[in-house]
Amino acid sequence: MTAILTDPDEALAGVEDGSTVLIGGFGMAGMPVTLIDALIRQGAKDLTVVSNNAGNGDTGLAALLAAGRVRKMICSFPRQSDSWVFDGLYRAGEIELEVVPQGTLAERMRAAGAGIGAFYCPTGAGTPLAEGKETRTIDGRDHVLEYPIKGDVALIAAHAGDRLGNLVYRKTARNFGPVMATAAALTIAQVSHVVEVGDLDPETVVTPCVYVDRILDTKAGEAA
Amino acid sequence: MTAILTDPDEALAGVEDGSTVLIGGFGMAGMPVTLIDALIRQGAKDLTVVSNNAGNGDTGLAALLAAGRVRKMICSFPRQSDSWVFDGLYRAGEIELEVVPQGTLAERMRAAGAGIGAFYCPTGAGTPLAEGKETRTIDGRDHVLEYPIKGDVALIAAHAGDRLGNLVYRKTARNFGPVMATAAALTIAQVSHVVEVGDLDPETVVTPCVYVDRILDTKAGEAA
Amino acid sequence: MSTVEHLGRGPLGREELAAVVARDIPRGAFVNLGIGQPTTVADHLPADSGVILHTENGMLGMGPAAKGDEVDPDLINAGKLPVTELPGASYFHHADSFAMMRGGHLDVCVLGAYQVSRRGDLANWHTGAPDAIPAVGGAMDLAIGAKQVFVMMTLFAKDGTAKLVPECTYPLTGLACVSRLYTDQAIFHLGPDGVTVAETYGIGFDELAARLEVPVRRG
Amino acid sequence: MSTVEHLGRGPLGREELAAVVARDIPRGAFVNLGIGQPTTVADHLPADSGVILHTENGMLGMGPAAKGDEVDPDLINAGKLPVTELPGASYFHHADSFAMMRGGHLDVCVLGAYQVSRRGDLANWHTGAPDAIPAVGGAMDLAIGAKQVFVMMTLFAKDGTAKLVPECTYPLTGLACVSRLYTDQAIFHLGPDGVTVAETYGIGFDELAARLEVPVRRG
Repeated sequence: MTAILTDPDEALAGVEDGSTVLIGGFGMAGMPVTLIDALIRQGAKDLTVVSNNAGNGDTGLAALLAAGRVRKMICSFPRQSDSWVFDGLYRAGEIELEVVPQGTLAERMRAAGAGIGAFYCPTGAGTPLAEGKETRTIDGRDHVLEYPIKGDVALIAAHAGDRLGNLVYRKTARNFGPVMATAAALTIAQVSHVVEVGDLDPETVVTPCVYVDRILDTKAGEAA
Repeated sequence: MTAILTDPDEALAGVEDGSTVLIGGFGMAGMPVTLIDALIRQGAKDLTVVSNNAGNGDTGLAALLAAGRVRKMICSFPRQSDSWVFDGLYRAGEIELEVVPQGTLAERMRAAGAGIGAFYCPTGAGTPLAEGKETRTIDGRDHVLEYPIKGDVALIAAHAGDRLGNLVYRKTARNFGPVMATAAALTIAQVSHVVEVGDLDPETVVTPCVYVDRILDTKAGEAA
Repeated sequence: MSTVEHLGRGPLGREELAAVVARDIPRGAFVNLGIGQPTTVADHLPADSGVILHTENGMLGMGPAAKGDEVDPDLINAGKLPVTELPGASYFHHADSFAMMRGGHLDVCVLGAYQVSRRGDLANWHTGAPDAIPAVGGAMDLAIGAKQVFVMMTLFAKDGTAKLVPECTYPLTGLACVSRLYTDQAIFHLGPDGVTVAETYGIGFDELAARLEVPVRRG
Repeated sequence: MSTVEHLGRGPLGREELAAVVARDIPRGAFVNLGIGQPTTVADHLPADSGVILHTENGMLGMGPAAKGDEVDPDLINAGKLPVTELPGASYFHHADSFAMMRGGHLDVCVLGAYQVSRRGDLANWHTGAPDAIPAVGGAMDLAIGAKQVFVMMTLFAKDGTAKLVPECTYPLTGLACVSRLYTDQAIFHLGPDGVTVAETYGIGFDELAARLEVPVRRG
């Protein structure tokens, strides 16, 4: 059953050192900023973070990195104009990096959520990112064997959620959230609009409530 | 670009002998009955049909089978109380049968649509349905290697569609339609409510228009 | 813990068995009820159980069977019978629905069976009869998907042989997948340590153990 | 068919190049425009082209860049710039979005490049510099996904060396994936039979061929 919380710190309770944390968002769209800030306060360390990018500027994921809490980043695009925190750690040899093509990153998390043991993917075949990976030619095309990425925790942002935990997103802020929600043992969603059960049209629910363990009601937090 | 048609026979034009035809529906929900009837008239033979069941009573898919046009059925559950047409053909050795677990059937079509070359699936490992298939133990669990099922044609039914080809479904009639639409070279959807572009909420589209080649407007057919 | 022996009564009737299964489903669990007898478990869940039902043809939040005007041909369960929708329901396509099952997101799945082996192997899809047309449906997906698989069946076949067996002789549905076995005469917990008897109905532990080929322990 | 030589003019400017790529996109095509210069192709599509744009961060039916009040932080393109939504648009999550790409459902993808090889290998994600931080984004998915991959780039690097090369020396993005190469000086069609020159701009075929290490044929 999904817990509806208003305290970000309570939402992050129990995240353990050494966890793999999936963090949603593409650019700032769908970025669970309140949950990331709470994760920084929460203090878990030695984390593996899976996210499309590796932080921007000095806030959010970049602040988590700057606090020295991330052992390894798994992402598709760490290098950006304002990714100086990650860049510095990487060049100093203080953080591991696994670069994964963006679609393969999504598909590996989808596989984790869908109980698929591994899959043969044409993306990246013959490139440096396939080095050391098992490959197989299927129907004349080279494929790389890719394994699931399973999270201990997923931190995502959604537009609206009901008290059972059903979620809908808004425009391209949907991005990684629905996939990450399926791929983690503990999924925590920050939600702008918490609504009553029955307020969401069952045809339009994107993330069914079974995937959501905790909802942080960010509006309630503002009002307090 | 999606063609909007009102004539079922025109909707089925060009289906070739020997095609693999994906047919949506689970029970009667989502069953594209008008398109199946048109396929019978169209006359293509030596077909491989992929559908959850193998026909009921004497109409629809059962009538296609009775007409001797199907060489092979790929389905999860051919045997039903009223599947006498299939049963007779099967016992007479006049049709091939490949039984696939229902979720694996869906996932194999999803793989075809998603460009996945093959995947390791725990379903069916150690059972007669895994015989002759490559297996691998991943994380201590046995998996079966499953290959995509790609259709030459998909026949599906949807609730509403716009003139670009975007589709929405209704309740459990959604079932196999969205997956089959991605898995076939030619996707033909019979639609009860054809609406103007912009009438469907972009957040609620289930099958984006890129997957739909032809829409049969069944309401227009009734009015004519 | 020891086996609870319900004596001075007969074996569980079908509805009683469904009620016992319902009793053991945790509050708020996400549950898939298989076709046939397992479907009747829903009728015995308390109104405030918070249990959310999944049907593998693409719905979470399934309500009771539809009656009269409620019947909607687009809203059916895995047994193809008309059902209803509860507030908070959601619909999804077959690949997403079985991803939910295969990915281990459902807490309990309740299935019928021809045979269950001592190590939890399940046979429920095929009698193995040479002229039978094989048909599996979602049985194999359900067998390996949920966090816990409960099986409900009569303990003895009509010929008196136990359906809890050392090794399944019918074609398998899944290996080592059954965690609990609910029968008219006893409830068994299955695990790596073997089979324990949690409860008996109308039969004592010793008599039950004597009638089984599978070694069982007191619960 | 023969090579069309546009002489008496200079090479194509950036906007002109984008216009030429736009000209070659079929009516009604589903198209993904990569980050950077490829994005500008959208500005040159005729209003009635029927072309539908995909952005891999989860949208089909993307409209032009958002201005002023149109800017919505939840509606961005793959370059993370605010865009608009056209009627008939749809949204989907990343796994579905890349399934659409990887599954070969998009007609054309337009990408930039560091190098393209004679057999259509693409290098566009990494300079290979030892201190560069690798970052691939969706480049590899796009390179192998669309039915046709168009590349647009300048034909010659600042040091005068051609970026159409016998073999890529930069790390590869995808093998044998580029079907057409649009450059300021010439448009090339790549295929199993080698490289043909469809058009030249401000240079004749013979002079062009002489400046390339890759053997090219008249179109």
